Parts: sequence; structure tokens; C-alpha cells
Amino acid sequence: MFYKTSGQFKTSYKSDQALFPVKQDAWLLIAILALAYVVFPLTANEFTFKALLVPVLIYSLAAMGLNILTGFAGQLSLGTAGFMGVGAYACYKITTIFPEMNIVVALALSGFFSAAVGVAFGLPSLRIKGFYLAIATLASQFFLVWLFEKWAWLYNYNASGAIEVRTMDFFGLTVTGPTATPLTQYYFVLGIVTVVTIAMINITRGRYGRMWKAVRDMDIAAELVGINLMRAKLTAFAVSSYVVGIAGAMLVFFWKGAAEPNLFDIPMSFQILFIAIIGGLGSILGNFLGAILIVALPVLLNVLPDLVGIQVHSAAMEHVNVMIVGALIVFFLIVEPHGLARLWGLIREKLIIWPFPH
Amino acid sequence: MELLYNIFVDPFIQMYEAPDFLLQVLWEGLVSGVLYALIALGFVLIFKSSRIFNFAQGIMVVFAALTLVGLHENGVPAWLAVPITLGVMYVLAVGIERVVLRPLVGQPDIILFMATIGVTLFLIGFGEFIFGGENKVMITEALGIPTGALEFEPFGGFVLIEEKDLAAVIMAVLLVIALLAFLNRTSMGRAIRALGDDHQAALSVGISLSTIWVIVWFIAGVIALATGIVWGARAGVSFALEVIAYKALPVLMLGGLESVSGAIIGGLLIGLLEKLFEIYWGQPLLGGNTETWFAFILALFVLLFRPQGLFGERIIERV
Amino acid sequence: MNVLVNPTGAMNGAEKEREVLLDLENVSLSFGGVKAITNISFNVMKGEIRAIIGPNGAGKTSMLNVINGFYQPQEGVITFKGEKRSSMKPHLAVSQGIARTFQNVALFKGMSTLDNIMAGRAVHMKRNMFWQLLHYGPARDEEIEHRKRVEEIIDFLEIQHIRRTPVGKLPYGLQKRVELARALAMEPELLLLDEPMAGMNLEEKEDMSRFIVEVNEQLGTTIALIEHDMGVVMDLSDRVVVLDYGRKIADDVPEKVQQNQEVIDAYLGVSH
Amino acid sequence: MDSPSYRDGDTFPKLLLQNAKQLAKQPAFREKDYGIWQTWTWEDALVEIRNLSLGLREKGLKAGDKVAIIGSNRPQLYWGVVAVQALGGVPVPLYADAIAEEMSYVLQHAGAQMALVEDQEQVDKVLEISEELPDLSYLVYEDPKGMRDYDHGKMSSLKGVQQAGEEALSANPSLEAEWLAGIEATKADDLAVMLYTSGTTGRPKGVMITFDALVTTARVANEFDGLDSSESTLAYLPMAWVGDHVFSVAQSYTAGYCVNCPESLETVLTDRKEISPTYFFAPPRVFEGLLTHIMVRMEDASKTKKRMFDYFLKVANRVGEPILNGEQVSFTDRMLYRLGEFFVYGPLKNQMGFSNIKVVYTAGEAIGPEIFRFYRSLGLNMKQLYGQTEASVFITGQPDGEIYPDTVGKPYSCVELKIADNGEVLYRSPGTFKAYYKNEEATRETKDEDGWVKTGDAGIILENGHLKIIDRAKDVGKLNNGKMIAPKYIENKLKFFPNVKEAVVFGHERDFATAFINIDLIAVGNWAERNNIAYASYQELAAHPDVYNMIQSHVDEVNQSLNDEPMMAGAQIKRFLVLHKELDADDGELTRTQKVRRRFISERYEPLIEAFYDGSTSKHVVTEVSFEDGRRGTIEATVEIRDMEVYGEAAESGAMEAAQ
Repeated sequence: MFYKTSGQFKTSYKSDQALFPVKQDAWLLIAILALAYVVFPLTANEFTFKALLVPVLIYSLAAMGLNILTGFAGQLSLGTAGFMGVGAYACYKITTIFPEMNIVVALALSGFFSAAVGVAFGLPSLRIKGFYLAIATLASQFFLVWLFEKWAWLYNYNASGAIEVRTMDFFGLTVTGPTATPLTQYYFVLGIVTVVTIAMINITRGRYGRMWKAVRDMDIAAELVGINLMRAKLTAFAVSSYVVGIAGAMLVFFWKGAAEPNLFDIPMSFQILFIAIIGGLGSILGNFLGAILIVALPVLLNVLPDLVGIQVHSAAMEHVNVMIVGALIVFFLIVEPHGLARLWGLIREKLIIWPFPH
Repeated sequence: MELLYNIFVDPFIQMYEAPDFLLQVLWEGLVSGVLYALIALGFVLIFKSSRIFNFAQGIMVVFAALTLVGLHENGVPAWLAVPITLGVMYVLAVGIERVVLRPLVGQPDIILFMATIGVTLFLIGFGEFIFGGENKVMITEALGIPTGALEFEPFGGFVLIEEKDLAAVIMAVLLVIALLAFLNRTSMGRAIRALGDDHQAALSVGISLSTIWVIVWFIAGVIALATGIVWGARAGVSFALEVIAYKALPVLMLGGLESVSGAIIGGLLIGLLEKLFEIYWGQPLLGGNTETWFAFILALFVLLFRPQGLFGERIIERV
Repeated sequence: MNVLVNPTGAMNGAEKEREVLLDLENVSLSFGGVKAITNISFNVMKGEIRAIIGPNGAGKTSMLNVINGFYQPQEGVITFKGEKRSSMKPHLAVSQGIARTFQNVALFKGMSTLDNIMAGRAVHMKRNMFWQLLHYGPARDEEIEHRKRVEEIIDFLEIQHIRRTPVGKLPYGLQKRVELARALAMEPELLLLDEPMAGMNLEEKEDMSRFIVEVNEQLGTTIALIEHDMGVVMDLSDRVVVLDYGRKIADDVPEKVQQNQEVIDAYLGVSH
Repeated sequence: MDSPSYRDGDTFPKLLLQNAKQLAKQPAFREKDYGIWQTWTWEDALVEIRNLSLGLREKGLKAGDKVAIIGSNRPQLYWGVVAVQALGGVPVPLYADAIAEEMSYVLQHAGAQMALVEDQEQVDKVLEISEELPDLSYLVYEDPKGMRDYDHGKMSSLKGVQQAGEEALSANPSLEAEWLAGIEATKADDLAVMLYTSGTTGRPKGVMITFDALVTTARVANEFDGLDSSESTLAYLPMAWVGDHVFSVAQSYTAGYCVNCPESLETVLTDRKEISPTYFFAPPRVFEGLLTHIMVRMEDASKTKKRMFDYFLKVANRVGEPILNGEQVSFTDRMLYRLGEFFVYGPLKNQMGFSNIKVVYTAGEAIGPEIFRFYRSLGLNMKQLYGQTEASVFITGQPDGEIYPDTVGKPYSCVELKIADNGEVLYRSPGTFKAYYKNEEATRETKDEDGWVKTGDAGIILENGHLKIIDRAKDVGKLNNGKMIAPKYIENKLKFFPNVKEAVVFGHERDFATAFINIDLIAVGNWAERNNIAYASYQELAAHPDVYNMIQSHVDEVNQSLNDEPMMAGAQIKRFLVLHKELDADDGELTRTQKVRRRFISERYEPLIEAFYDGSTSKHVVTEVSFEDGRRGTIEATVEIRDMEVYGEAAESGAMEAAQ
């Protein structure tokens, strides 16, 4: 049903290896892009931008970065937020030191800092595996947050200890700071997320993607087919941290506007990890699905009682929220341990072989 | 040069010059170390028996302490509150086994790990919802834990040992001994230990896997309560307590995820070293608060040179 | 007319070049005091099929692991293509031209047959990160070029119908074939096969034997294989080396090895 | 798309040249190879075929030489067909799965000078018998796999031959003109191909077919179904079979459409789905298998899905065919059918690779009416045709809108049809074969001087002009009054009633037709229960008067319907009886595949048959039977014989006889 695949044959490797060998998928993507680029901007209000759309995009990006490392290369990391912090602080310093620099360039550069830190903390992965490595990544998490706190140069010696984003323009459009309109910020974020997503799709379906997946599936065998484990793992750390770093910088610059070190503490790491896992490890699409769920759920839970007309103490609501998110995580893991992306994959498969059962 | 001096010479001079202070520092480190070891033990038991890396261990500490204090606040006498809390922890163990572990049997490690993070979130929300998010004071006196302090004067100096710390250490040691006895002397304990090596062998003892899980999680709950009480007595009862559970992680790296003795020795080692580092290097040189990461970095370095941990056996990779 | 008769299959064997491709000299390997391989020397000639046999625990797999650099021998010299080496990383062995398959199938379970074989092309693919991010242009051209090579291998091993199947879902015999395909994708000069026919039924064994011979004859790949099925070993191999308890007890052409008393004893379990 | 009149070539090499010019960029061949559909346009095909042709010339192929073509459907082998024809040679496709001995006979008989084979397997087969083939001087193989160590003195890869051709051409550019001149010289009545029919008895016969026969009939068939260069078809049936030759060569070259070759036999299903052909042929068993496959897979579906599936199939069964035939259907039914198209029919066609079908043919044997109806009700334009090697396939076909499951359609516009006195179907058409190769006698036997060809099948032409095949001609008999009797045809009519399990009709060289009936114990048993008829055994039930009455009414219906068919009217059943025992394979009355053993039965029940014709109204018989446990015993019964009313002319003639 919907997926009429018969008659879609490939006469070249180019079309056989295309991103969407099945044309219905391409149509679906076009529909989603139209939604993101046209429908949402026309219909969303400020609250929707600030509380839903922008966070979803930024979290998706961060989760995508983590997914490169954990989902594709199989290296479990619990320190994502630390690398996001590196990106954010790097971008902050770059824009302080070079005030004239284009914000996009600054963002792109800041990613290199997080990538470098990522590689440094990724070095142990050459010796340590599995949960031991996961704990090791916590080292970066705790150390980096401590560093953000103690190294006053990082936050320009502000009395508050926080970084605050000043107003910046992008070819005449104000994109950061309090005067930037949510719509502009949304488009800006959307644009960057689109570009990075394309790049990540490209890299994961090519040579590096296969190298990473090989390492993930069986590292010894990977080495014995000629894959340089060090290279594979470190590139995964680098690419992952780069994307995560950009996401961190965008989080501060285009959404929060300011940040204290503890923003990048362990709860953020876990939130990103949830998104990646609930969305689906080893999937690009999953990050978006996961982010939508994790971001939208609390908002929905907050709005829901009002809609139904029940008065609930907001603090209590907050707690119930956390509870529900926790329960939902367990629920999703039980229902589909491989995440929403797999769920979609199954549905798609069912549509393709419809009316036959699986 | 001065930096090098500050790093490599000065701290040792200070140690030598103020041995009483050094003793005080070591004592404090020991107290933390004992507690780290205790929590790490909880991790190890669960990991051994079910290959689950239980991230919820930390929140169980908070949850146990909150329950105890909350019960007391609501007029339940302390002698009754403790067994009730234990009961709650048992219910929790059963609940987790039923709702989380059983449906997820056979899933990859990372999925089970994520599930425990889900449990963590759930317990945080649940705890705050019931007991409120504000800090509480541990009902130290009601529990009959002494609050005085012992003073010693070794090397002509002055060392202060708080009685509740002493009590904590004694309690922890007793608990560890009891646990070791349980693991080594009872058939159930042996089954749990065997589980880490071979599921079939363990099952042949005649104990069902789910019973073992409930028991192990309950033991983790007991450990959580004990830790919650003593740590709560020192630092107050709040969600910040969760942090000490993170400390158990580098202990596990050092000691090995499946080694009971590794957890104990690693815990003590980390407790002592991080305190020494904080006092003699961290505070004077790095602005302090290094305890948040020192243990991790230490473990990381050790692992770089001994990937199998301090007590693990060398792994021969096969194809 | 009888002009068509006389398909000379006589080319193999007799006319193969007698050039040493791999030479092991007095190699010893031990794990913490346990000797896995003791003072073994043998060589592999270019173009031959060389079998390594021996009872379980004789050190056969360790031998392969030493050859492709997965284990570092404590003693001995290994010469490959005339170059001596002491210690090296396994992935470098691949780029020097040594590929292998594994006793227990070691495929990448999360990937399709095609991707598994493509992964075998890793050593031959060069386009850097920049082009990979861009994908279109050189990276895609490279991808397509290697896809062509991989498709030739798929055709060669007759696994077209499972091209898109995740390897985890394949029956064992096919997994072994995919593994061989992946090894071939590395375009090795020396192919190490660790029990390529273990767990196969007769038909699958026949197929696999045919493929091994074809690889050897058509691609000119030198093959060293471990195999328990003596019939297969005697049929396929040009020379056989026999190990027992980490020692070499015989090294000769199949017919001679079969009659060697020590070999017979080792297989029958006569005590030493 | 394009008017076929432009491409008026009367031989395939000429058509190739024209296609390469007029349909230059359109695909001519596709093959799934190395994971993708390698495609050759008509332009490409010309180059490939020219090189191959010139190469073959280099290797010594001359006009009039026979070239065996052995292998599964590969574009290269199809090129070989036309490459040989361009040199004035005659391709002889062989069945690829034939064993060496069979192959040896055909190769010897045809006197093939060269063989173009697919792979090592076929090379080995040919080499095995090469001692017996003095004429064979060169071997070309397509797939070089495993061929390295063969002596290449007298064999080459197809690529090698093409290279040789290309080199010869570049060394001597005038070759091209020479080659083209050779093509111009090919004539319509030249021999195009020799196809060996696998006769059920005796040695295979080489059917010689001219260009004219193939080209003319192919054009007629294209026009019949409106096929043009936009079609695509899947070539998966043996190349030696005339159907494939016509669908994949004759029709393709005349219409200019694309022929797709699957990757391997295992992947035909997926390949068909990928290509989704517009023109497709399969024998009935393929469709039967497909239907079974669908139903079996749907058994595993969830309850709701299964219910929905069944519901929409019912809708299709009711209104699908009327809609396809363009009849009046109510609005709600149309809407329901649309819904069904979305949820069931469309996806099903997608799964089968029939989404883009313009017309799909089945032939070769009779297709079950339910199966035929099933596919048509899904909106697939499925048709039956009737054809033969000797006719270049096309004799009759079902025109759009005139699809009846029990007929094989009307004669194609170029075909004349008549029924011989013995009921055998005869035809005459431009597609008729020239002769059997080196077999004058067989040719004479099959084809008379006026060009009428015997089909070997007995049939009738209905009033609407449709041909209905009733039986093999040799099984059709004659009553003493000269009227035709087709026992199997009448038996099938009787067996159409659920109450009748088996029927055996007699009448050849008798005065009139008679029948043994076996009732269906389950169907009749149910009926008996509903009507409070008590019975203890099959024998008792079979002899019950009410049962006899019921069967009589069935026979009567059959007689009426026979009377409507002029050719059959003479063979109405005059007397019948219900057998006192079930026909049983254990007693040798049926084959193990449950087919009636007519001769055995007529001997075993001789007394009953005699009773039919001596006028008795009942007969006492003792019959030996074997029980399920292996014991043998006898049953005896007095069997009633009933007289039937006959209609029309038969009644009169019967009256006349009576009067005499």
C-alpha cells in the first residue's frame, strides 16, 4: 500500500545507491521538508518556535552527533553534554576574540575544538571497550564541566560565571541575542541542521559509515579485513564531537541565549542519549523522531491538564513529567528496543509487502 | 619551576610537616572510600547476576533516604521507619524485576543500561512528587547514631573523628562482611556468584533467575538505604546524594565490573586518593572541587595501561 | 571433427611457478607460559593451495593468526613476498595482501551482504573525509567503481539473490560464502581460510570446494587453508602441513602425508 | 507512439537496422547483471550484433549454416539469433536443460556448424558429445567463468568473437557495407529459424519457419493487442520454445519493445517485480502457483486483514470482470472496487509485478476458470490464446471485451480456421511453417497441399466465432451414425455438477452415447441429510431413486447444453447409470493422479455397457473390490439404467432409427 515498488528498477549503480532508491521515500521527504520550510514558519507562534521547533532541531543535531559515535561506531558515550559545552564555549570565545567573524564561520570553527577534545578523550577507546569506555567518557563529562566553572577566561571573567550571547547579524539579519526574532533563528537553525544532516547521511552511507559499522559489529573482524581500528574509532569521535559541538553552540546561541556550566552537566548528556536510543541507534532519521518525542512530550504534558481543564500545581506537574518520561523510556525500550526509526522501518516494510503479512 | 615545585615537592612537605592533618585527610578519605566500596558492591552484584549496568543505584540511595526521612516526618517512629523503608526497597526490587527486567531479557546491554536510566528518572520524579524536592535532614539521632566527636592528638597534633563517621565505617564494614558471608556461605549467594560465569550452572542449583534478580536488587536496596543513612547524616538528604553513586563508577573501572574484592579495594583506594589530591593539589593549584572528576581521570589512566583493570585477568582475544 | 575435444585442465599444478610467497622460520608462540606453537617452519609457494591440518588444539588457528599479524610470535621470522617482518598490525597485513576468513563466521551482523563485501574494499578506498561528506563527485565515483568490483565477486560466488539480505538472517553455508566474498574483495595475494567448510552439508561443501579451486586458478590467489574434512584437503591441496600440539609433524604432498605413520597416530590419538 | 509502417522490414536483420535508426535511444534489451539492469538501446544492440555477426564470419560462418543456440535467456544469445540471420545462417535454439543425448540428436539432425552457448556447463555438454558431431566446427560461449583452462583453438568467448569482428571491421571498413548488403539480401521467404518440438512420441522434429511467417504473424499479434515500442516483457521461458522466440524476438523486433532478461532463474520473481512488464506470458501452472502462494501467505495475516482481504476479493469476484469488460456496474460497487483497488488489488498486482500490465497471456493448456477469473477480477487483462510451433504461435486469441474462460478466442485476422470431419481443428495462415527439416513424411502428414495444417486438437467453433478446444483429436470418436463424440468434453460437463464426482462416457462405434456416473459422497450425502434420506452405504445412496432423479436432471441439463452446440448435439447421452461403487485407484480404475482409465473400466464393466445397448433397464453385477485394509472381496448389486430424453436433431434421428 502506498509503496508501489514494482517497476522501479535501476539501470546504474548511481541510481541503485541513491539516497532514496524507492521514489515514495523521496516524496515523503519532500513533504516533510515542505512542512519544515513552509508550513511551520507560516503557522507557528513564538511559543512553538521557542519551546518546540528550535529545541527539536538542536537536540536532533546533538543526538545525531552522538549517534555517529554510539549508533554507528558502537562506542557508548555518556559525556555528550561536555562536548556540547566545548562547542558552546569555543564559539563564545571565537566571537569574543573575532567580533567581526561571520557567525556561521564561528560555528563551523567551534566544531573543530570540540572535535579535538573529543579525539583526546576518544584515545582511551583504543584500549578500553564497552561499559568501561562509557564510564571513561564520564571522565570527560565531569572534568569539562569543572573546567567551564573554574577557568574564568572561558566566560570572559564574568561575575556571574555564565556566558551570555550578544546580538549578532548574519548578512544584515539579526540572528542571536534578545532582539533576534524566533522565525529568523528557526530558519537559521533549520538551515544548518539540514546541511549537517545531509553531510552525515553522506558520510554514513559511504566508506566511513561502513568502517564504523564494521567496528561496531565486530571490531576484531574489522581489523582483520584491513580496517584501521584507530583511524575508524578516532574519526568517529572526531565527527561525532564536531556535530555535538556545533549543536552545543547552537543551543546557547540560538535558543537559550545564555548558559552556565551546569547546563552541560550529566542530565543533558542523558537527555541526548535518550533521544538517540529512543530514536534508534544507527539511524539518522531516528534522531529527529527521538527529539520530537523527548522535547514534545514534556511540553504536551504541561499543556495537557490546561486543555482538559484541570488545575495542577506546576511543581507537582514537573515531577510527574519526569516520572512519565522515565516510564516512557522503559516502555519504548520494551516495545521497540531498536527505537522509533526501526518502528518506522517496520511500518514501511509492512506497507511495501502489503497485503502480505510479515 | 615553581609550578613543578608546587606539584611535586610542596604537597609532600606539607604532609610531612602536618602529619595530624594528613591523618585527618586520610580518615575522611577512608570514610568516603568505604561508602564508595559499598555502592560499588551493589553495582557489581547486579552486574554479575544480570549483566545490567545499573545506573539507578545512585537514585536508589536518595530514594531510600527520602523514604526513611519522609516516613519519620509523617510521624512514623524511627524503629518502624527502617523496616518499612526496607519493605519499600523490596517492593521496588520486585517491581523493577517484573516491569523492567523481565520484558527486556536478552536485549543488548546498552538497552538494559538505558532502562535503568529510565528507572532513575522515574524514581526522581516519583520521589520529588511524594516527598518534595527540598533538602531534608537525616534523622540521625532518632536512629540512635551518635553525633559526638572523638578527638585524638597524635604527633602532637589534632585529629577529629566524628562519631557518626565512625559509625558509618563500622556499619559499612559489617555490611560488607555480611554480604561476603552471604555470597560465600549460602547456596543463594554462591548461585549469584556463579551466575556471572555461567547461567546454566547457576540455574542448576535450582534457583530461578527472577528470584535471584529480586534478591540482588533488594540487596542493592539495602545497601542504598545504609549508604543513604550515613551519607545523609553527613551531607543532608537531597538529590545531590545521587552524585556519590557516580563515584562508584570509577571504582568499578578500577576494580572490574564483576569483582567483589575489586569493588572494595577500588573503593577505598579512590576514597583516599581523591581526598589527598583535593587537599594537597586540587585546592591549592586548581581551585578545588576536583573530587568531581579526579576519580574518573585516575581510573582512565590506570585503564590505559591495564585495560583489564587492577584486578582483572589479561584478556586474550580470539577469532 | 574432434577438434573441440581435449580441454586441457592440465595447466594447474605442473606449470605453477615455484616461488616462495610466505616463509615461516622457527616460529614460536605462547600465551603466558602456555605454548601454542613451538618452533614451526614451513612455506607457502606462490599459486599453490596449502593445507594446514591437525587434531583439535594443534595450533592451526594460532598459526593463521600469526601469519596475518593478529598474534605476535615470541620467536621466529616471517617473510612475506621477500620482506621479513617482526611485528605488525593485522590491518597492515591486509594492505600487504593477506586476507582471511574465520572458523566461526565473523561477519558484520548489522550489515547486508553487499555492505559486508564493500567493507572488504576498505583498504582499497581512498577518498577522504571531505569528499565523503560531500558524497557527490569523487566519493560517489569511487563508491561505484568499487561496487563494480564487488558485483563481480558476487557474480563469481553466485550470491546475487542475497545481495540485500542482512547477513544475520542467512543460513550458515551462505554466511561462509559471504565471508569468502569479503576476503576476495580485499584482492589478496594470500588467502587464509580457517575451516571454510565447517558445518556445511555435502552440496555446500562441493560448492565451496569449487569456489576455492576457481579462486586459485582463475584469480591466481595463493591459498592456505585449515580444514577437518580430509577428503576435501586431499582433493584440493597441493601440499599439506600437519601440526600436533603446536609442533609440525609432517609436511608433504597429500599422498605422502596420508601414509605418514606419525600423522595417522596423531589423528587416532596415540599417546606421545 | 510510432507508426509501425515505418518499420516495414521483412526480416529481423532489416528490422534491426530500422529500429536502430528510428528507435535509436529506446531500450531494446535489459539484463539484470551485476546487481543492476544493464541496458542496451537499439543503437547499442546494432553495434553488438554487428560485431558479433562479423566476428562469427571471421570464425567461418557462411550463409546457410546452422548455429545452435543453447542457454537460458541472455541478451547475448538473442543477439546471436539475429547476428546469424544477418549472415544468412539459421539459428537453432535448443533447450538448455536438455541432457547431452537429446542435444546430440538435435545437433546431428540439424547439422549445426557452430554452437553459441551460455556457459561452461553447456560447453561441457557439447564437448561430451562432440565426437558424434562431425559438422560442428566452432564453439562460442558467453560466460567466460571457468573457461580459462579450455583449449581455445576452436572456441572463443562471445566477447572475443565480437572483438574479432570489431578488429576485422576497423582493419577493413568496407566490411560494414558488405555486411549491410548481406542483410539487404535476406528475403522474406528465407528460413528464419529452426525450432525443435519436443514431440511426446518419437524424435523431436525441426520446424522450419520463414521470416515472413514470423514477421507477419507478429505484426498481426501486435496490432491485435495494440503493442508498440513502449512495451517491456520478461524473457524467462526457454529460448527453444516458439513462444519465447515470438514474444522475445519476432514481436520485439516488429513492435520495437524491450526484452528484459532476469538475473537468474531464482530471481525471476523479484526481477519481474522490478521490471513490472507490460506484456507478459506464462503457462497456467505459473498462475496457479502464484495464486496458491498468495493464498498461503494470506493465511498468516492477522484476522482483520484477512477479513478485509476476503471481503474485497468477493467484491472483485462480483464486479471486477464486468468493470474490466466495460459493462454497467452500480456506483457503490464501483466505489467499493476502487477501495479494493487501493487496499488489495493494487498492492497484489504490485507484489506480483503486474502493476503495469497491458495484456497478459496464458496458453499451452486449459487454465482453471476460477483462476482465470481471479486474475481478471483484479483488473488484469488476462487472455488465452491458442497456438502452435507450426503456426508461429498465433492461431486464435481472445479479443478485448470478448473473454470467455472456456474458449480460446477468435482466429487472428490472418488465420483461416476450419474443423475437419473428425472434429480436428485445421488452420491456414501466413505463419504456417515451411516444413519439418529432413522429414518429408511428417510434413505431408501435417500439412496438405492447400496449406491446411492439422493441429491434433479437436474443437468446435461456437456461434460467436470463438474456438473451443474439446479434446485431443485422437481421443474423439464417432457414433455409428457418423456423429462426433468427445467423451472427455461431455465428462467435464457432467463433472461440473458438484454431485457428480466422476463420469465415464461411451459411444465410439456405438449407436448412441451413454454414461457411468459416480456421485460425490460428500455433496450428495449432505443433500440426503437435508432431505431426510437415510442410507447406510455408498451403494445404497447411489441406488436411491431420488438420487437417480437428481442425477437425471443433471444429465438432462448436459444434454440441453450439448444440443446448443451444433457439432456436439449428436452425442447427447441417451442412457446412463449410477455406478454401485466408487471408482478407485486401488482397483485400478483410476490412475494415481485420479484420472479415469477408460479402457480398463470398459473391460471391467463390460456387462453394464452391454446392458446399455441391449435395452435392459437394470442389470445385476458382481464386482471384485479391494478394501482399505487390503482384503479383497466382492460386492453385488442390481444397477438401474435410465433412459434420457434427447433434444433437437438427435431426437429426430433417434426416432428415425426407432422407426426403422
